[in-house]
Amino acid sequence: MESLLELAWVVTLLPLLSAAAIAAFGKQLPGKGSELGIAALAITWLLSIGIAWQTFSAGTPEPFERAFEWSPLGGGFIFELGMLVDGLTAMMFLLVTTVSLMVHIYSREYMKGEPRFTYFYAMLSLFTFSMLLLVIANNTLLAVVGWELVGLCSFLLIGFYWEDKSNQDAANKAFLTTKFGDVGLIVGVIVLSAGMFGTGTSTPFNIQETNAAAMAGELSTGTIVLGMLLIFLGCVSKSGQMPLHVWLPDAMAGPTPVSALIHAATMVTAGIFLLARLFPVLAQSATVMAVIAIVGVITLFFGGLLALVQDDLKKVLAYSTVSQLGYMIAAIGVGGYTASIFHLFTHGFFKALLFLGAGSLIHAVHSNNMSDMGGMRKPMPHTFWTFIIGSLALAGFPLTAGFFSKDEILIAGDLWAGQGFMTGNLVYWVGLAAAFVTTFYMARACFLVFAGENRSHHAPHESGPQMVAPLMLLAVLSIASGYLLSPFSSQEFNFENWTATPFVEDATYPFIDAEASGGGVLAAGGQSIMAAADGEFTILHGVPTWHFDLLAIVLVVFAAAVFLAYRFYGKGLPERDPTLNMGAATTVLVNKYGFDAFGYRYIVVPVRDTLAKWATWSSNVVIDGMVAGAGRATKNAAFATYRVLDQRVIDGGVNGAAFSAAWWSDRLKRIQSGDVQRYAGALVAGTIVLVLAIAAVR
Amino acid sequence: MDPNTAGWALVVALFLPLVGAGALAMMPSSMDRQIRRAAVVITGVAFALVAVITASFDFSRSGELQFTTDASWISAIDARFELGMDGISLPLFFLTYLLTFLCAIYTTKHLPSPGKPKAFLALMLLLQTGMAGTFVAFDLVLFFIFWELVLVPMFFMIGMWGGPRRDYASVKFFLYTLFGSIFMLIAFLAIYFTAGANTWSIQALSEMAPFGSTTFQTWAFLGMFLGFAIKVPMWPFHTWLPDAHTEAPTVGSVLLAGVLLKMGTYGFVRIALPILPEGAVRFAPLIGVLAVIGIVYGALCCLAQTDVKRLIAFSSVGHMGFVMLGIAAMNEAGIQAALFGNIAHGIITGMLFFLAGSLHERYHTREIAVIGGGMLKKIPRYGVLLTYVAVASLGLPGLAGFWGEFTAMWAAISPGLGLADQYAGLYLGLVVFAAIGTVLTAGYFLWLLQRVNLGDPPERWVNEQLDDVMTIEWVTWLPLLLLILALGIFPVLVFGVQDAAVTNLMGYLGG
Amino acid sequence: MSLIGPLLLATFLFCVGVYGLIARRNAVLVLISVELMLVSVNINLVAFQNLLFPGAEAVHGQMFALFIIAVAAAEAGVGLAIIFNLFRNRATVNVDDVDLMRW
Amino acid sequence: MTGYDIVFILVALLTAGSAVLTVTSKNLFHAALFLAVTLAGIAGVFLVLRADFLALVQLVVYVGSVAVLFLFGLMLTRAPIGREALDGQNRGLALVVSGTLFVVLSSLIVSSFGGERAAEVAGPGIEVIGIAIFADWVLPFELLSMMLLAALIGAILLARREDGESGEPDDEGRIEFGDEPSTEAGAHELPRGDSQPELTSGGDR
Repeated sequence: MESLLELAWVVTLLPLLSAAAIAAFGKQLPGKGSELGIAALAITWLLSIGIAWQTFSAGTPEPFERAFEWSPLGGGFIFELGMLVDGLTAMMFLLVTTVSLMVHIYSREYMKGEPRFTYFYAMLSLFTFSMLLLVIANNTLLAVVGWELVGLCSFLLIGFYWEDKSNQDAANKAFLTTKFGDVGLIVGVIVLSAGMFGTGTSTPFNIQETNAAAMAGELSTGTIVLGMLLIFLGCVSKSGQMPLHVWLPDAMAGPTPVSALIHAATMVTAGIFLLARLFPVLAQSATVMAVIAIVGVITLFFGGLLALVQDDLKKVLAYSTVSQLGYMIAAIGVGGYTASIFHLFTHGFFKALLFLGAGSLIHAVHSNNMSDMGGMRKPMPHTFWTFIIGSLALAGFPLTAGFFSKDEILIAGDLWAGQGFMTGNLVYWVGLAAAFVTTFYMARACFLVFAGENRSHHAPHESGPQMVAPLMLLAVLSIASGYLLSPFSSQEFNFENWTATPFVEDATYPFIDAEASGGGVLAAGGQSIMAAADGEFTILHGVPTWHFDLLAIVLVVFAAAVFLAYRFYGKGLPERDPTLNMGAATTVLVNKYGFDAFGYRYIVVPVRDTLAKWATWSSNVVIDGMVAGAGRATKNAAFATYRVLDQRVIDGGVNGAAFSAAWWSDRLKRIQSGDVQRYAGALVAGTIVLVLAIAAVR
Repeated sequence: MDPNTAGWALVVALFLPLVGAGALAMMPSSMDRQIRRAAVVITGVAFALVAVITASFDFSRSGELQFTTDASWISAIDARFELGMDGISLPLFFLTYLLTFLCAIYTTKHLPSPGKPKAFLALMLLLQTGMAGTFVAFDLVLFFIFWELVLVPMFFMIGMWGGPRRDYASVKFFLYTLFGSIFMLIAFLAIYFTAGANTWSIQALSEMAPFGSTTFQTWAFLGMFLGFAIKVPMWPFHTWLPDAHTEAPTVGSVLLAGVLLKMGTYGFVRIALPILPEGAVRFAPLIGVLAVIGIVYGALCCLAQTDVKRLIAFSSVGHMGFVMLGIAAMNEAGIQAALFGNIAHGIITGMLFFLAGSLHERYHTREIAVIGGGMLKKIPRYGVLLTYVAVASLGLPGLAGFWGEFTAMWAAISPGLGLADQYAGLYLGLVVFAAIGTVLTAGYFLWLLQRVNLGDPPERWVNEQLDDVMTIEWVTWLPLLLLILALGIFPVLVFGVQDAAVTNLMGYLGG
Repeated sequence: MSLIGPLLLATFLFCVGVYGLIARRNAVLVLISVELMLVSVNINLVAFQNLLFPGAEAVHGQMFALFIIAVAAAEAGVGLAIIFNLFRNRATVNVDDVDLMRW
Repeated sequence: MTGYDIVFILVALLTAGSAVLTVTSKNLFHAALFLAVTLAGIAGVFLVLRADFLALVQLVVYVGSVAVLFLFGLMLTRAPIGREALDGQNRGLALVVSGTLFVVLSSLIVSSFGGERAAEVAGPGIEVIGIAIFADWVLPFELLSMMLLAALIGAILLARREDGESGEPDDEGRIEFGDEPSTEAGAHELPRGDSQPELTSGGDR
């Protein structure tokens, strides 16, 4: 079935064609263009499933690369247009097309009646194309093209309601913040490619060649550290890592389906994808990995805390996205290649589910705020159960997809710690702490939205089938996707084998000292630690086994968090559900109240009210203030540059030359007095001087 | 048409506008319409001829001169009438004829006060010959004549059809660029006498290079540097540009940005580098630093502008900074990037000036604050076009602006001709700052779009009747809009044509 | 006799002419000063004729002096004619009133 | 010191003195008369230097005609009398320049020709001069006569009254002197319509 991989370019190209077609004659069609987009996406989805199946069933698939020269760049170097299809690509294909298709279907109802409905669909398709281009690219330059295009689509979609200034600002902020990171990405790509010049290749941007060169030690340490750190800067901004995450919550100004597609499942994961693509390169440097891990850890914890104090449901989800992306980044930084992209995969489904669920709620009550919701369980049953499944997966409840993927990350951290790296411990313990936070805020959100009384001014009703069906499918995937890499999955055909490219498999950590670490081998994700045959430190893989100690901790954390949330936010329940309330009130409240109060006063209040507020403040005031301040300072500098330096100094110099010429000529012209006798005097005087000069010379 | 023997085609194409200008001057002023149509016909025929030349250009030998003419001209000073065209000249030559043709079409409907289409169009045709000749002249004297020929029509275009401060702007433009070209001429003379081969031929001198002492090379390069850098314009020689652009009529701005500025970079690539390689290498770091200052500085100045047209003018400073950064890299990729950036900037900024001109005609102001937003509501098609071109200008991949910028930065990371050993750190810093410049560029364009395009239109415009894009504007702009997309997707259209010629050129530099 | 006498006299007359040329306002007097300068040159020419070709056949010096006298006469005529013309048009012969050629 | 020297010194003193009076006299008429005396003195110098023919010519041409010409010129232009009117503001400049010139030139002459002596023999006779004029110098001589003719015609043409001219000085003057040349920027302003560019200036006309 080689033929299906050959068709991978169709997956990428079809959304572009549909975008063009929608833009051209979408308005004349009965569905205003939406049917075109859905049809194209359905085809690409089916193709993606085929490609995914083909690569999955191949065990560890050989990368399939096809490229041809697109343009010379001078100096004998070539820009290739090419595709690289392996397990990682196929996985991203599956994720992107699935979520995109769901969003396309969902938006038919959600966006109904919008004046720019057709434009919206064209942009959705264009975005899908850009994201798939980034995924399929066989060279970093092409990836940069896709990367920038998704940024543009994101900008256009965040600013979809451009009549409001706040939305324009949000769009600009998103574009500029990510563009700032792109400086890093572009310079990083340039640095890496410059490092490739030494290998004599004519395609210095080629990803496979770069990986191979890095593993063969042909790239200098300086190139790797500088290049990867700069590329990581791009990932920090695109994937919403601290401190460049500030754009992501604001990006919620866009329509909710856009948030689901772009700011939860696909675009924000581009950074993780790119790091995974270049994993063999970054694995060469302990520095790079440590930086990545630390940024990830900071983000996953503090990002999560921020979600505690939000009232806007979408912002809760946005901050949780920041936090979950932090998990993925941190996992990369501790060698958890598989863990990271596995979490990317599962998170894509359940976060898209949560956003679409939130969209359904918002559609019903016409407000983003949880304080305007409440009691939604009954009028919106489907939304309710799908949202709960999504929340459970996000919180890492056992046997959901989030449980398997997040545990992989924690275990990867543990293993890394076993090699003597502090960052491993950090990821493990902070990751656990953040799991508590995650569970708490999701439980809070669920209680506030679904429990209690209806506080909205509308009579909520369940959304139509076009919105509910995607929710259901995504709910199923939010559980099922986890079993691709679980103790239940096949030893031969599992997520790890699927996405581990040969390069990743062969990648080594040159900075680990074989003697000191006792000859252990690091697993990329699974916890099977096997002795290396030849003492090389190879990234291996395998299916995880049960870790009952970790399971126990996770369960306790989960229960504690939910319970706490319930204590504080389930208060409206007695009138609506007396039995449950009674039991809780009698058994739990009476016996454990002192502990609760203590926990509330000394744990929850400081964490929720002080620490989180401080974090919010630091994000909103300090970091955002720095961003805004940088903007203001830039603006002031700009005005100063223009008014003083340009207009006065430089242009003043130019004009000054002209003016001084005029000034001098005004003085000098007075010699030309028209008085002939003075001329005569000057003539004779000049003669005297000449005579004297000649006499002096002789 | 055989590119080896059909030198006459180039000569005809070159002087057809000149003859046309004479013919227009003969027509009575009262035949307003006929004059405008005649100009369209003349430029159209010239463009068609250039299209035929392009089609019959032998792309497999794009490194060699084709359509050559080499006739005795002023034998007393050894100046020869030497014309030719290679892969470097062709895109610029083509662009000149395309833009002039479009400008002629545009002028059939739009002509600023005080009218007088006969004088305006005759000057435009004269300008065309000057611009096109610069790109195909291969004799230094001939080159210089075409170079100076350009000044006069542009001076009158700005001085007669310009805005309120036209006198100041036109005189400044004329004197400033003339000032530079004097030094250039001195450098030419120094080269002629130092080479001692009794030839002004660019090809011959390039093949002889390097000659003369290092001191000579440095001084001669300094002279050329002044001439070309003012034309580009590089920071800090840029101040004539915003004034000239702001005051010039739309067509003048388009040609100024689209072609005139390119003469400077073309001069660097065609003359300064191959003839004075040692001087070029000595100056390269300076050029790079000035270029990057120009990028950041231009962007900062753009942020401070309140006038749309002036903003676009300052954006040229930044974009030409990328072009010069490519030249400063002194390697093939850098030259490629510079020449690509040239073309891309010509099309995109030319288009932006068309848009700014139309904006002024609709709103009768170019002040951003007075326009006040809401253009997407008031004139949606126009708003979309502005967004499209602005996004192209800020260097989005997939559109023309990206390739020049990215390739320039990419080339600058590993400068050629031994510069990498000495200045690796400096060039890395240049790349970083250039990349930061792209963010600032994005910043001012987005801010412009936000203030002009988005939101609701202010009250004063709500009941105003404003036309959306008109037919004549579609006709004029569509080729440019398509070219922006085509060059973005198929950079090979320019890179491929230039490749062999640039390799050839680098051969002279010893790189 | 000593040659230095005529030469010094010629120099003196020339300088007096220069003085008059610069100092006098009246155009006729300026013209007179010019005449003084011209004749002073003649003294020089005759003196050097005497020095170089004493009693000889060659008469270059005197010939030149003769020519200068003729030219001076012509110059005086034309100059006075111009001054008349000026007087008719401007009612003045003061040279410092005639400064149209100034800036 | 020979007799020639004594005669020369006397003549020279006379000449120099009257020359000084020529350029300093307050009276125009006196100035012209002193000029005549100066010219006659120079004729004397010529005699001392044995240039007899030249001395005669000097007397006839200069004293006889040129000086008289100047007298007529002075009378016809009705020049005022008095130092303030005759001397311009450049007197100081004139004094400095001419004085310096004299010092420089005379020192150079003394250092160069201090010891030279003029021949005390008879100069070329009139027949030698006549032969020289009409043999060796005939072409320049004819040219000189042409020039004199041209000067004659030119002088008449310049000085004669044109048709319609009164012959009296035009007191208001034909040329407005004292005015600056008109160079105001406004003169170069182009005629312009309203400042708004026209949208469709061609098609609708």
